[in-house]
Amino acid sequence: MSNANERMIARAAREIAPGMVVNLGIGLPTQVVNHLSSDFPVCLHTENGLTGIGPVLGPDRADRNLIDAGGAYVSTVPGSAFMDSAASFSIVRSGRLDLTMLGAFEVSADGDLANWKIPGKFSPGVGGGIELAQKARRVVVLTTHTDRAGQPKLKHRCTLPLTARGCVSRIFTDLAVIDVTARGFVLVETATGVTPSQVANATDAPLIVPDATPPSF
Amino acid sequence: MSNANERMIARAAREIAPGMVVNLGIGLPTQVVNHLSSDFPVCLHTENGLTGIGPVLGPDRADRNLIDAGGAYVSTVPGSAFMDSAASFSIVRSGRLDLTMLGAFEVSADGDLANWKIPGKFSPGVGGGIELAQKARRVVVLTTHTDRAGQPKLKHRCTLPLTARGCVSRIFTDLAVIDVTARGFVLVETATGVTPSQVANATDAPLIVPDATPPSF
Amino acid sequence: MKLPDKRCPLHDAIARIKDGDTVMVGGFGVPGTPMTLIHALVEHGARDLTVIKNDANEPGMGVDHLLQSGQVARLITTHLGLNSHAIALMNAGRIKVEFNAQGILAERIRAGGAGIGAVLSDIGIGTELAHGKQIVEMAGVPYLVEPALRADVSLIHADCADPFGNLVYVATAQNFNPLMAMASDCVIAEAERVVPLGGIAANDVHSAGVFVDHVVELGELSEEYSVVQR
Amino acid sequence: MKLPDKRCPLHDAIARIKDGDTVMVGGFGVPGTPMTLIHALVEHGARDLTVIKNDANEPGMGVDHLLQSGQVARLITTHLGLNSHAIALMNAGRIKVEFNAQGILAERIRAGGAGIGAVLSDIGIGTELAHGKQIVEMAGVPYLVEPALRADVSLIHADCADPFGNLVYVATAQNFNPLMAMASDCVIAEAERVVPLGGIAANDVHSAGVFVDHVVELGELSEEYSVVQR
Repeated sequence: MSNANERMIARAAREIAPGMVVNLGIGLPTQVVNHLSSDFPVCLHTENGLTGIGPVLGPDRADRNLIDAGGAYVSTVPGSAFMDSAASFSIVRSGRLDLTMLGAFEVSADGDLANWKIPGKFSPGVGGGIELAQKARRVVVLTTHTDRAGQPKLKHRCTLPLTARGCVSRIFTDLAVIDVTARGFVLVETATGVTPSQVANATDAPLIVPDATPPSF
Repeated sequence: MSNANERMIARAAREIAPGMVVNLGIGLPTQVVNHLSSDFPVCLHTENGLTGIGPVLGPDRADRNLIDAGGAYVSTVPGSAFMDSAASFSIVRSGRLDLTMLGAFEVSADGDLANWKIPGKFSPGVGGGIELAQKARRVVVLTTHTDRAGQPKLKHRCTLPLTARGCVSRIFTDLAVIDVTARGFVLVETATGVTPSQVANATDAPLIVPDATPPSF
Repeated sequence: MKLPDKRCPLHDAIARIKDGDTVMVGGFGVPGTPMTLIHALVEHGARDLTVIKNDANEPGMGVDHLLQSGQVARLITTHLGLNSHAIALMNAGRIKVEFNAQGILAERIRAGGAGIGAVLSDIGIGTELAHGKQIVEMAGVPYLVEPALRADVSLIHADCADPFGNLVYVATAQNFNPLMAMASDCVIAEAERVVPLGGIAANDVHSAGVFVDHVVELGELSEEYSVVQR
Repeated sequence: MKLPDKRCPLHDAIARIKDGDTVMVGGFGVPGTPMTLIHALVEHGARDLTVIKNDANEPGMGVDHLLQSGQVARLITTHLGLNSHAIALMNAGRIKVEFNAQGILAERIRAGGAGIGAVLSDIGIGTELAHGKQIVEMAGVPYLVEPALRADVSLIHADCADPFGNLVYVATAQNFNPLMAMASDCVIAEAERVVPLGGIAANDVHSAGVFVDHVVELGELSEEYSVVQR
């Protein structure tokens, strides 16, 4: 992984406050777990029916019956609980999930999220993504700032089918930390060595830049 | 208990076929259990969250956490399962309850049942009775043929608030076994020493009496 | 990562309850009724409460203490048959009582805990229990809309808890507790035993601690749990 | 009283499935997928099936065998991302696929098992997942009607069963199994171990045997459960 992505993930890990219940989406968000210390009080949730996710295990130590929603062989911690899929999504929908970190194809300046379907190219089904995006108390996105073709992923409006409307509060990218506000995208922090104008140029929507130089990560 | 009631209960017990899941309502129906042999294959259900009810225990052997819906200190059998109230009523509503035996204030010739409220006199709430009456695959009633004032409980129409409409298939009384059919009440059996005309006289609706003398119990 | 510790002194937990709150109380008869939390709520004195409980226990026992103290304005329940005192209060107009079919009360609470708006049910159609309820047709068949119930606080009785709030119930003391333990903004669980994290196997948890806010370890058990001669 | 014995040979149980049936299949990924029952259903050959399963496993594994054999006309699911073969069949129009939000699929199946007509949910409102769904307003707020799902047959994988059909699952092999084990007219459970009546403590039962029709004891476990290097 690039250094920039690694710093993005480390910065996102600081978003997790003590005592939170957190669901880390498949892909980049899953790696946030590597930046949490062993005595940090947090409950990680995976929607296939586990609260209290422990470290990923290699094939020699893996339990064939114990995976996360992405298929990784995870483990438990003292106090873990298994449950069925209805109870697991009850956590999400009833407001007990404090934070979810998700990947994105596109995020709009209104906080709309598109991350599950590219018509004609990629439509494997929505899985648990809609409920995480719509119902977690706080939704943040981890994504590269632009796609592989260099096109911005932060847009005035999403063009792809939405996962949920107005759900995203904050976006962590390889270039910046950006808040979604009533006034649109607001630059909060920049990656080391990245200027606000570089961030603005890579964003397909107005970017509000504070007067003071934003902190870097 | 009178001999007639005891015979009614013994007769009702023969309604239970091997392999059934059965809920015995509070009052007379509960006593049906005394007529089931220890090797009879049946699953007794109580709506407060137990499948596989075992014998009632005296205070010396009772478990303070183990009661049936009527508050009796019951026990378990090998293979019993405890569950929450939502799962317990899922059994009832989803068609897994083969038979329920209920008490009655009134039963109509259409099979309507009134057994939970006497306006102005008795209105403690419906409890689990509506779901048992409406959703058990077969609903039978155990009741004295007439009330304490000698008034018939089997009527052309119920006058009390209904528990459920058209739910009752068969009625066991101290005088007779009566089926509820599309043609109305049909006499099936009489209690020993009771004549069909005595049953008809104690019934406030037409009673169809077969040509042949009905069996007695 | 380690799981947060939610152990809490009894009166600190109960102090979360405010006048006017809606309070769910576990139990079906005696088993599963949180006797100690109820007594603490009587001492605390919050008034104008809406209480959601399957039944009203018996006179001088469990939730009846809250009714006698005049703290309850409204009771959402299924059956008061064992509590003549509750029926008298209802008949005198001193508490408003809303009766639900028992399994439907369970489903409405579960829906609240599951983040579902309502369930559609045919239970009670054609009886007075359907009066005033919204009706929805689905493929030409009518159903009653049974809205989800949530509360400000749930009072739960468990046999065993760990510090994160994972709960295990025994026998028919389960009843409404697992449902109510998901359906409130603040879930307070009293437990007969509190074991260390890991003391409850992950496969054996009845209520996941993620739904529970405060764990209160009981000392001596209330004598209201005693087996009675009937 | 004693509880009935529901143990049954594998092929006798599977013989209950008919052409055109709707079949629920437990599992989320490999854990909890009833590999042996699926293979027996492939051998049995019932066609024109509607299959309800969270995912389509991976090519050459689990429910993919049923897709490859051409027995499935319709698939109600949440995510096919790990099975390119299933996506190809969908894109070629050879199976009809209905996608549900994962937790809503769970709720719809649970509603079927609970004898509830539907749940009202706001999940997916404002997205294409809401297209074509009935909308109901409750106190001015719109909800989608998510109808209950029931099936003719459920295929369940449990760690442990007793002869009455009480089931225990382990770890994340629980997932959809307890829900599907309530939601069909005929529930067939395969179990890695079958213990005598009383071998599962009444407090530890995950799925009550009252919902289960046939218990199949597994011999050697399918190698499809093996841990794979990713």
